[in-house]
Amino acid sequence: MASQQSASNHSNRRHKHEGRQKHIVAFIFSIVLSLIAFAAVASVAEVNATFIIIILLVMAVLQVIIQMAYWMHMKDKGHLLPLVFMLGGAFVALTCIVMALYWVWW
Amino acid sequence: MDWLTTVDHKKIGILYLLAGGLFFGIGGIEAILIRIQLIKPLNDLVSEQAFNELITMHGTTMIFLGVMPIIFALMNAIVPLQIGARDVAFPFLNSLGFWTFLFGGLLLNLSWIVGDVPDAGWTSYVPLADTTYSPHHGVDFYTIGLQISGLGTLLGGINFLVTIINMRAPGMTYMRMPMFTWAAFITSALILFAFPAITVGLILLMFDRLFSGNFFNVALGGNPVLWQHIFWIFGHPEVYILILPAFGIISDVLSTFARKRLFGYSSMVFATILIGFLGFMVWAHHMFTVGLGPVANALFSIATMLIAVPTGIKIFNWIFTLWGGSIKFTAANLYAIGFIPTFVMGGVTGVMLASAPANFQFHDTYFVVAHFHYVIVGGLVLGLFSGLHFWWPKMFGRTLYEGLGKATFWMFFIGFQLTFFVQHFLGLIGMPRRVATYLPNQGFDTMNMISTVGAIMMGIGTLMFLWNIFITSRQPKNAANDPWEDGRTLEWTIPSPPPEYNFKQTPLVRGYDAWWKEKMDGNKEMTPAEPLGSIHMPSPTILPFFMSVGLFIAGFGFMYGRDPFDNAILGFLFNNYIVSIIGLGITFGCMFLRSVYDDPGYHIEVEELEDKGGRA
Amino acid sequence: MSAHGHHVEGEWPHQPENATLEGRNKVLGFWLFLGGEAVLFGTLFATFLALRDQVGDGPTAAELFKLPIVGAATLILLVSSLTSVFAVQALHQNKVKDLIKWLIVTVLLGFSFLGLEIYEFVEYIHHGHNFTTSAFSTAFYTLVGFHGAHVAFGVLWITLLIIQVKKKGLNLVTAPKVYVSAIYWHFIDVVWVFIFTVVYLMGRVV
Amino acid sequence: MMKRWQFSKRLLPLLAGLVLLLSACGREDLSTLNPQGSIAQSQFDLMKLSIGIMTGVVVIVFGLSVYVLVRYRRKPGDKSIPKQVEGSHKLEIIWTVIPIILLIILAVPTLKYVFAFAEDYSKDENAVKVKVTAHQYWWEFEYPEYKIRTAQDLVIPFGKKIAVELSTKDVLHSFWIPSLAGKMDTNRIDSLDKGNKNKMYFDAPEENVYRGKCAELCGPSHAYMDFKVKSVNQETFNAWVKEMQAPAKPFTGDAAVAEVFKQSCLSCHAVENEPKTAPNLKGIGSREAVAGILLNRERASESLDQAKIEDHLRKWIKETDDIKPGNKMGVIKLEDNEIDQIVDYLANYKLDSLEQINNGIPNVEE
Ligand code: HEA
Ligand code: HEA
Ligand SMILES: [Cu+2]
Repeated sequence: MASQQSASNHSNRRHKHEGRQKHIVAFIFSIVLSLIAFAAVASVAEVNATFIIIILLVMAVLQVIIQMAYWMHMKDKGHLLPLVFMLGGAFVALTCIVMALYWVWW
Repeated sequence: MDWLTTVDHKKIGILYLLAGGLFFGIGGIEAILIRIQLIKPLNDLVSEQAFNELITMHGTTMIFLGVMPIIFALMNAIVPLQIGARDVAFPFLNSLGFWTFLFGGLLLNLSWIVGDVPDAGWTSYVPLADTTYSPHHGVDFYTIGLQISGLGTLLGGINFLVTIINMRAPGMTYMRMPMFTWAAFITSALILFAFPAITVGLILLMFDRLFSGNFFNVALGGNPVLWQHIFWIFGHPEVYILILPAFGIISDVLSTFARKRLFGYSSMVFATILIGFLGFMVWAHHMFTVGLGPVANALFSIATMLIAVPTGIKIFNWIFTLWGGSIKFTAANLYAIGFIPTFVMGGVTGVMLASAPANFQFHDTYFVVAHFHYVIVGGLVLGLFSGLHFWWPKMFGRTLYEGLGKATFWMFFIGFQLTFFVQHFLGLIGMPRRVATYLPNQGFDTMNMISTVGAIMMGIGTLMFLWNIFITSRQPKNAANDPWEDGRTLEWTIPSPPPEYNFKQTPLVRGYDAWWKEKMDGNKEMTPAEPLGSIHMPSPTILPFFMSVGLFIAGFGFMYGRDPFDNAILGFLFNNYIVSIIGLGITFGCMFLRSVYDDPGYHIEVEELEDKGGRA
Repeated sequence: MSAHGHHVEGEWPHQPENATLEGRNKVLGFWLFLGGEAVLFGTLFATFLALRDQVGDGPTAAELFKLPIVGAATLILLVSSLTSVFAVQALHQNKVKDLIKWLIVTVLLGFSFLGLEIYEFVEYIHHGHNFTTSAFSTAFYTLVGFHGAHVAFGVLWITLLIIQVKKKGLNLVTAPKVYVSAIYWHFIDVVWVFIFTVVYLMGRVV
Repeated sequence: MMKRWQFSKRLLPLLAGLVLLLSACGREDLSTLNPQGSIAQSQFDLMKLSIGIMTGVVVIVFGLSVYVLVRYRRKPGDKSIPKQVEGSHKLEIIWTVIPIILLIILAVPTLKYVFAFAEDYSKDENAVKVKVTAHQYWWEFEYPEYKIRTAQDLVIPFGKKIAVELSTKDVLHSFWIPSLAGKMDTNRIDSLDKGNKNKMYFDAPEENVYRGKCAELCGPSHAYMDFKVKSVNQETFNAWVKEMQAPAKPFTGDAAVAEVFKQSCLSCHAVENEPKTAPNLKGIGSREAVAGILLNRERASESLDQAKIEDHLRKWIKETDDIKPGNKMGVIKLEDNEIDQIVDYLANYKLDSLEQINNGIPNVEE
């Protein structure tokens, strides 16, 4: 435990200095990704629906990854277990969704 | 009073055992009634409606309120000791988890007193569980009671995960953890991922029933199959939540009484993880006849069969743990040894069920009933009896009578085989499950009678166990630290029962089977990892108890929110959800208090430790 | 592993939330809880997806949803997530005033999100889209409402923390609480990303 | 190695004996172990294969356990410490690979039958189509090709594929004829005929009466939701269809009671082929049971017992809630003489086409 702690101290010190810009960049990314998604839907008349849905989902997943990595500090050291358990949750969630899409109506 | 406010994991373990035992008894009495009703064709001991209530409450009570709390009892009592911890990570949540479980369970069983009992099976399939076909409040007790008790289980799961991750003694690496601790770890992870799913399912059903939602209402686009999916996405992992701890117990007991290291430890760990993982991908094997189509049925058949492989690895590892060992037949070990062939029989019928085309014949027959009682009673319950005999001295300072324990084993075991072996054949020759009675001349009569006789023997076995507890409790508390003398893990290095702080000094772990290793190296005790110092302890608190009472009241209030009342005051209180608001107010008020007033805890000073040292 | 951690007395640790065993437990436990929450929302999403076309006689998603409101809500929640990151930075730097400032901003944004959501729901009810209208409507209100309830809980919780930090100051007991609430707040934001994508935007597409 | 082979060689006859034992089990019109139709036969074959494999597994585990327990028991006073073995990769591989092989042996026919049973005969010209609708607590059988509708007794021609479409009007039920075919759930279909409609098919090899059951908990009377499958030869079947299509037999009692019958019974039941909320009564006098559960004969080798039919009808009308609690009929207030006349009419409403099978099939197993 202790060694893990001191290892993260270093990255943290740097963290302090670059801190704010990094988060603002993440924020701008989020806004842009959301904008793309909204715009894609606004253009729905012209393009094929499946294509748009794929765009929407890609934007959502990208945005979530960025937010998790930066805002929730997932990319920092010592977050292996949180990552494992979040992925576990995501896996089960995805299972449910596959169920809902393929095996509820026939 | 002490018991209401305790946050000590060992005492909470005992509370879990008491409550779980009580519910197991209730579930068992329901089982006996089911069996007596079925003793002969066209029996009318209970009405058809009452029969459905009995099976529903039997299944629900046994699974959620009977065996899971007993598992939690052992995990609470033993896991912190096995990893050399002073306490669990969240003593407060631990207590909260227990009380919410208990009040959820009480709410569910209150249904017997109110007279509106859940009657749609423990699986509560809609539309049968809708208000149209089950108009009384029975199913509301089910949805709300299980939500509350499920909350407790979820809290318990998180608590064990954090405890095992963060609280291990120095040197206790993951790959040195005893198998029971590993099992507790994986089981807790399964709880974490499975219980939210059933919580959502229960909420949907509750919304449909209490607030006229349409999730399962076909007329407005709802879909009953959705419920089945959600239930089983939880339900299948749930059965591994039940069995993995038993696997852990068996591993520890067998290696202790064979005086041999667990064979293939790392493959055991791997198999446990794999079973947990695969457990989430097989739920639809309960739904082969629902009509999901051949592709889904094929996929889920194969996925299900795969689980036989890691489970087989475990079985053979146990046998080879015994191989070359020096096997002592204590009562605990008898149960563990009885577990192996019996569980395998249940497991292989599971694999038979997994073959979808054959499942069309097996499904919803007594063959399934036989399957799951073989794995649950012949597996889990034997495992729990084994664990209880094994750790009883650690938990209570007294050893259960060996002779009586062995006699109990034989009574229960033979009764078990009589009850459930014949049920395989009943199912195959055409007896559906969940039937309140059956016509004569179908070839069912003799086997049903044998089955009932067996069930009564199991009941006698359970009574013998209770008797054993009773007479043992009148003996002096004189169990040694390591009463079996062959103990391998850390819990056997401290007094029985352990002092409130468990370890005077946190031990230094130098290998797998930490205590055995020290013994083999000729040491009389563990090397401490820290100097003797004052120990910080959390204070007892009544808040968890009241938070749970609050939930109980709130749940009760919601249930009757739309009922007409003769009494104007009652009507006012319930119909405006004032009762619920009061209940939630109590719960949130307590949460608020907890958040605002930090618990300073107290310290046990060195002098105190020294004179407590000798005493148990 | 003692309760007091290993930082030098008087110096503010770089990760105050992880400086004590209690803090580490709390943070880890909370992450695990969020793993469970992921399943909870996953199941709700699954339910919604299974029932989204079952509108019966009620309005369809495409008829109902107004993207400007959703866009505004999204913006609000994203900004609040950013302010909550700033709060955590203040926490790490032991700047109590900044911390409280950013937390207050976060809470206010949370309230406005809730206000917008209530306005939206009222609007829908006027269009004949009640909880009991169809399977779609029930699933919609349940999913979005659950998220809303999480926001409401978050808002209350953070408010309580503001009061606590004001009263007791920032220390190794309060720091993990604040940190954990920030993680919670981000999680709510992440869920919202999926809600606006899956419920609203995809609702407009098909 | 040699030894293991010896061991399995001794095992084989044991397995064979077991399978033999199984195949003699249960009533031939009810047991899955005594399959009659081709589907049930395939299912039984699969069951035999899996039981064989599983028995093998169980015997091996039992054998090893017993050996270990006998061989390595601790002698009293024995303080020796056995060798602490960590494990063995060779063994690990053996007990990973062998189960996988066994599972593959089981998986192959599983896959084959999964797809075979899912075949759709609903468009096949040679198949007889039946729409099965389950109700609390009775079965409705509609033959869309012939525009007829009956209840409780499913009449089919043997040797032909019966293509079934399943649904329910209320809660979930499951359609199961153990000796002919495995079960399939009846799901809810909404008013627009949309929903999870299931299809299955089966066939029967010869003239006989098979017992069918509901296999999904559906309320208090779930245990009583039995039905029968009467498989008859093609000519009988054709005659039966004709008879069902013909106008109903007029009420035989006096006019006043005829009116009562119309008001009290035909408000829910039908004697023609129209859909109603209660079982169709056409030809009820030649059914196997009253209400599906009060059997008019024990076995197809006997002939239908007229006294029983009358007795059961009377009992049903008078005590319906005791016989099937929760059923939708409820006790109808009728005078004794009205009941007598109604029972008389119904009990004697026979279908001539079914006379032969109703008089008992001589060669059916006792
Ligand atoms: C503790 C509980 C528990 C456990 C551990 C299991 C374990 C398994 N279960 Fe069971 N099951 C239940 C509890 C449990 N089950 C319950 C409660 C129900 C009914 C619910 C209800 O409807 O009310 C049920 C129902 C059920 C069904 C649905 C039946 C139906 O309704 O139609 C199926 C179908 O596939 C199934 C399969 C399995 C399988 C494949 C395993 C496997 O995990 C078993 C693996 C073990 C072995 C196989 C033995 C050891 C292995 C070897 C010795 C290696 C060699 C073996 C082979 C090559 C085969 N179970
Ligand atoms: C953990 C789970 C568990 C356990 C331990 C058991 C234990 C038993 N079960 Fe149960 N059972 C289920 C889970 C379990 N069951 C489930 C999930 C179902 C499906 C329900 C459904 O269809 O919805 C089911 C269904 C079920 C059926 C089928 C009902 C039907 O389909 O119609 C039957 C019938 O024989 C049965 C029998 C038994 C018996 C005889 C025991 C015995 O092992 C019980 C032995 C115990 C005792 C006999 C206790 C004796 C009590 C005392 C000595 C009094 C002590 C008093 C106090 C402490 C207060 N069970
Ligand atoms: Cu399962």
